[in-house]
Amino acid sequence: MTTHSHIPRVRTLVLVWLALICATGMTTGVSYVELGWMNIVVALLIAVVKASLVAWIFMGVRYTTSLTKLFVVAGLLWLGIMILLTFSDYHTRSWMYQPQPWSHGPGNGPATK
Amino acid sequence: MAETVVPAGTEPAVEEVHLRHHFATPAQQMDAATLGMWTFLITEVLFFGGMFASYAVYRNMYLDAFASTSQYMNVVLGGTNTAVLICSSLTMVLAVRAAQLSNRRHLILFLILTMIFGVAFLVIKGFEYHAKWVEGLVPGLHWSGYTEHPEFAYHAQILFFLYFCMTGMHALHMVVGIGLLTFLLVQAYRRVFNANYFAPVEMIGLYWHFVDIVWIFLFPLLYLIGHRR
Amino acid sequence: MATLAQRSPEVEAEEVNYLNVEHGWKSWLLTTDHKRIAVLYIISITLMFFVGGLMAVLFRINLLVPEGLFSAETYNRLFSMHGIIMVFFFLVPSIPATLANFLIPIMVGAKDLAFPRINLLSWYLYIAGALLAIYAVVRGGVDTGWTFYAPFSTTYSNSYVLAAAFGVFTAGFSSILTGLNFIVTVHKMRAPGMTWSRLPLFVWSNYATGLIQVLGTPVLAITLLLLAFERIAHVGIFDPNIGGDPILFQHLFWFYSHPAVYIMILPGMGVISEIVSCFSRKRIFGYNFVAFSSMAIAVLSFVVWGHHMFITGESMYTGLAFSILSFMVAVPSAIKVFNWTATMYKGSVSFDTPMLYAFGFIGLFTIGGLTGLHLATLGTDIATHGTYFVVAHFHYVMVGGMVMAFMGGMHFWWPKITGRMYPEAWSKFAALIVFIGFNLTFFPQFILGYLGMPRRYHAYPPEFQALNVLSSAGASILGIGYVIPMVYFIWSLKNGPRAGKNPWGAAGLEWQIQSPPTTFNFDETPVVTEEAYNYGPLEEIVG
Amino acid sequence: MLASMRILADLPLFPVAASEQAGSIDALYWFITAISILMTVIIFLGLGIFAWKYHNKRHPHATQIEGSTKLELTWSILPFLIMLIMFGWGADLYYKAQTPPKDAMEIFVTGKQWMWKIQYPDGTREINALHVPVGQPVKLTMASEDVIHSFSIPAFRVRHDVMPGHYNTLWFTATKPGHYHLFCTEYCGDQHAGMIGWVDVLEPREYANWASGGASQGSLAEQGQKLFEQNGCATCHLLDQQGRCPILRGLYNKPVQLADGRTVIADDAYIRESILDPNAKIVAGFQPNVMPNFKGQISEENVIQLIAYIKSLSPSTPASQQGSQQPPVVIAPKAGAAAKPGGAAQH
Ligand code: HEA
Ligand code: HEA
Ligand code: HEC
Ligand code: CUA
Ligand SMILES: [Cu+2]
Repeated sequence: MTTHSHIPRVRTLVLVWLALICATGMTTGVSYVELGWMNIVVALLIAVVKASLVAWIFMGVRYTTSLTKLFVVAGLLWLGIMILLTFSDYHTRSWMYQPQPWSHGPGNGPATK
Repeated sequence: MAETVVPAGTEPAVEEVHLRHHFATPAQQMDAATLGMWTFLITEVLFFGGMFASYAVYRNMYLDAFASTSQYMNVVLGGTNTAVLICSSLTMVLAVRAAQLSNRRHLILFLILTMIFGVAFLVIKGFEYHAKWVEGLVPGLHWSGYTEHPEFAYHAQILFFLYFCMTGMHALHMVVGIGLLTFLLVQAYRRVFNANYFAPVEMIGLYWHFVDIVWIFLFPLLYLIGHRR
Repeated sequence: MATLAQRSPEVEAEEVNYLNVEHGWKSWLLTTDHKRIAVLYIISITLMFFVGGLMAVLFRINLLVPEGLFSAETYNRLFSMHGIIMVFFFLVPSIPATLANFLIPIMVGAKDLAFPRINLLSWYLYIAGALLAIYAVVRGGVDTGWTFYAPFSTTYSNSYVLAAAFGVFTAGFSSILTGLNFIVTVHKMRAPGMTWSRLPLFVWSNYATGLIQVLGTPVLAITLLLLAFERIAHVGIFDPNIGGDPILFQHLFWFYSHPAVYIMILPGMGVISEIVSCFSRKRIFGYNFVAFSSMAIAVLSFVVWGHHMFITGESMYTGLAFSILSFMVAVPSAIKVFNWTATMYKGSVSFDTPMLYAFGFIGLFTIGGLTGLHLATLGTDIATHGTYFVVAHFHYVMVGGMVMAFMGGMHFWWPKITGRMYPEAWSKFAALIVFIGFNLTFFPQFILGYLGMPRRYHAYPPEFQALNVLSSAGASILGIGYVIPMVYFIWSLKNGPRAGKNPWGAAGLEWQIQSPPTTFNFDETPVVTEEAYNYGPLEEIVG
Repeated sequence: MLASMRILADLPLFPVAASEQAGSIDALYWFITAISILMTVIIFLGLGIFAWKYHNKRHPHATQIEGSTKLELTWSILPFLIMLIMFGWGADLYYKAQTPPKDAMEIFVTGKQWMWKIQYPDGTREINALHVPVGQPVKLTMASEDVIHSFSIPAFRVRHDVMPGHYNTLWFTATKPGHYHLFCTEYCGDQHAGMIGWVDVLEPREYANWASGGASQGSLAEQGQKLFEQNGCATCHLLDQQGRCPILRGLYNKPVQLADGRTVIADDAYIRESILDPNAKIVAGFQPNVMPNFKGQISEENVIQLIAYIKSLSPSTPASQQGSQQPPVVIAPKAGAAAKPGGAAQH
């Protein structure tokens, strides 16, 4: 185990802070542009970048052991599992009821045509 | 990049005071604390995760109703609050740095600044909540029926509830955080922290940044997406 | 055991240990010694077990006659509180908070858990949660089942749902803190030389349990919180009348509660690994696979929760995914069962009481697990969901599995915890009674279940009576089987023969220190130089 | 002693199988059970033999064995392959359980604390009793007025939860005339155990007799028509000349263009939602908030009647192209019986 703690430079911290503020402005600005479903993607992407910056530099993930990194990733992975599998239910529920082009089986609901 | 590295354990006299009996070395104690804190933050991720999952489900189920709710969100206040929190994160990390460098004056200064930002966030949040209350947008307590978009009266209620639940939980974490900062402040005043012992500052710093990260996601999800329509 | 003769009671009687080092209630209630906290936990969860068991006895009495002896209301509250107390206040903390709390620091060669004060806090949270639950019982109970399904729990039930839910909520944090402590302890507190591949399997399985506790329990917390908001303010989040989705509640609930069933079995599996290896005097067969399977269970347990919802209206495609994933999580369990069996091969087997319980565990867990496959199979779950088949399944794994392991572990480490031996003949007798009583209680329920008898029924059609009477009879035998150990354990505290360091001649750090251990476990930090279960030099590598 | 022997002799150990589903589910059940017994026997034999042979009396000195990767792989892969069979077989049955045949006769079920209300297309209503003919696929469309219930007929091995706010379906083909239990198997409050009833499976002829007995209030569709007029639906949806409201003729089972750009099929669930929460999906070209919200005024049973009526406004399409829709609904009281001869002929 390492026995020292990393001390970041003030300049790095201020630069990160600036980047975060800019990103906040950017995400707000972009939200006024009509991008359709891309709006949410862009907003989330920016949020992920911002969050990563905070975690990586401010929280010092960058300077920690790989074990800590593993834990961080695991936490996010589990959140992903929860959201994805829950979503898989909601997203596919209608498949049975609304016949898909590729399915010729008898649906539970009405057939098309 | 040149990284300043201060090996802990150069001044044994100070360490022994803070080394709890069951640890072999201060490094072990510090490692344990760090890992413990990160593990705790993981539980927080999943705690908020339950709400994020519900949010995702309902947002997808009721897209239009959702869009209608974000028209009631105050982007200016929300954006300001985001900036305030980011500033508080900066001051927090500077506080940790001050502690690492045994700079007591800076430590106290930055802790106070962080707390000021934290309080500012809560005050702004309070104004927002107040506005929602006046407009009757508080489900269960003061819900005026969503008269401007009666077609979404039902579903908007769920989404406003999620808004209050998520931001409320977040605010609660901020309050706890400010309490912890107060504790740090007292300790810093009493000269507890120095280059050899600053674990509490660092741990509470992690917590503070985590709360900031939650907001970084709440802001676009609740305020930004769909607010123009 | 032969080693019993080696003890020298006169010397040990003088020894200072964690029990006699301090006296007075304050020295217990403010202790940060993991061993004392474990003892506090043993007392509290035993109490809760008897409360929950008493409720089971009462509603089994109700089920003696088809019309039921009590009112529907009473019955519903009894089984709900039975489930809530047994799951959240007994089985989830059972082995982790007691045996593992006591043993993990010793097994990894540490003086205490990483965060002793948090450990104490976790006990207080447990007590607070338990008091809330008891409060709910005293006020009249809760009638939602342990699953708290919305919208019944949020809108229609007029029982003390909030008190019970907050009780569970609080106990949940206690469980999180225990898990967090274990994780950090295993990572950071291992003695020099105690590599991951030398950890006892009990530590591995509790580490895996800790992961589940940490990753799953927060979701239960937020779910119960949402439930409480819905119940208090009717915000609609689970209310179908305004577009909320009750199935979402089930998703969130089972996201925790399926992994939770592995919180309720993994520590037991760890105990069995220790016992089987000790009483076969042999290193465990396939150490790596047994250790790894614990981790596999922990990870996979998070992706199968939807198998509780096959017929709720969950999407068919999701149902398919959850079904196949459920089979995948069964494989690591199979690995363990086979390895325990193979461990006895060419061993030198003896049948002390812990080993009897281990046998009980392997047999009953196998049956319980295999009937889990009936439920994980989509087609047959249609016929068995919501019936006594499910009740039988989970009692086989939880009572036949985990409670057996708990009893086995208690007998195995009782000499270490108290420094005294329990009476051998009585304990074997009790183990036998438990085994017979258990099967008589729950085997008929498989048959009842496939015949169609629904669970949570206070009254039932008369043709089911015979099997129900059998089951109730079994429950009373089982109850006696649990009371006997209570009596002789308490008796042995004063009157049991002194145990000495290592009554079983077992390998493992905990057997190298005095019984009961001193407050700091080790006089000096041990340096580990050998594998776990070193019962002799390696003589053979199969295959 | 003798008495207890008699009780044991009378012990039912296995449920009757009275539907086509029951046979196929039982087969799978026995398959899994056989594997389970086999595995249990292997484990128990292993434990027993090792315990005996290597008992410390006979075998005082243990041989230390490391393990065997080959064995480990065998006993993880082999069981998994066996489980894959269970999965595939089960998945097949599950799929079938969710896809009722198109010619199934339709019966409507409403769960309510604590009773089952059954409605037949011909307008007959029953409480806690279901009558079905032998050999005819029957599809149940189920709704709940309050909490989650679960409709279960053990003798048919069918079961499905009834979620409030949704339509849930299950289907079966009864094969054995008789009198069978009907249970609620999702805990729903105090009288959960009282939410039980009987299913009567009748020979087609008997069934026709039974069907012709009831239905004094007219067919489901006729009952729906009355409601349609009483609730003022007709003023908008049939008589309206200003184009404020969509005309419901020919709506059923047709795609509907929504204002938000999506297209949905006007099935039962859609029509139910249109009545109880009209603003949830707005038809393209129409205004929200014109149609009053009927939640709380129209019970689930009435909704079923209204749907039947709206269905009857659609010209019946050839059977091969219909989904769950079936002609009897449109016609008069004997409708239920009319469907039967065809069903019976299959057997
Ligand atoms: C300790 C607790 C515990 C454990 C370990 C398990 C283990 C398993 N459970 Fe169980 N389960 C519960 C506790 C538990 N369960 C509870 C409490 C409920 C009810 C909740 C409620 O509704 O109130 C429940 C309900 C439940 C359901 C939902 C039923 C329903 O409501 O419809 C399902 C469905 O898939 C299921 C499946 C399984 C499976 C596949 C396993 C597997 O992990 C089992 C794996 C083990 C084995 C398979 C045996 C050993 C293997 C061999 C000997 C190898 C040989 C095998 C072959 C060749 C096939 N369980
Ligand atoms: C986790 C652990 C756990 C444990 C250990 C048990 C233990 C037992 N359970 Fe439990 N049970 C559950 C978990 C557990 N159960 C759950 C989660 C449910 C589902 C609840 C729900 O549907 O929501 C359930 C439901 C359940 C049912 C189904 C109820 C229903 O659906 O209507 C039944 C029925 O027989 C039952 C029986 C028993 C019995 C006989 C025991 C026995 O093993 C108990 C033995 C213990 C004792 C007997 C106590 C000790 C002895 C005494 C106190 C002396 C007796 C004294 C006097 C009589 C004065 N349980
Ligand atoms: C005051 C007018 C009004 C009344 C009364 C009314 N509706 Fe409607 N209905 C509308 C309008 C306007 C729409 C189209 C907008 C929408 O989709 O909500 C509509 C849509 C519908 C639809 C969906 C039609 C489609 O083409 O998809 C159905 C089904 C329906 N109504 C059924 C009913 C029933 C049943 C009743 C009586 C219980 C009823 N309505 C009473 C005005 C009315
Ligand atoms: Cu309805 Cu149980
Ligand atoms: Cu499960």
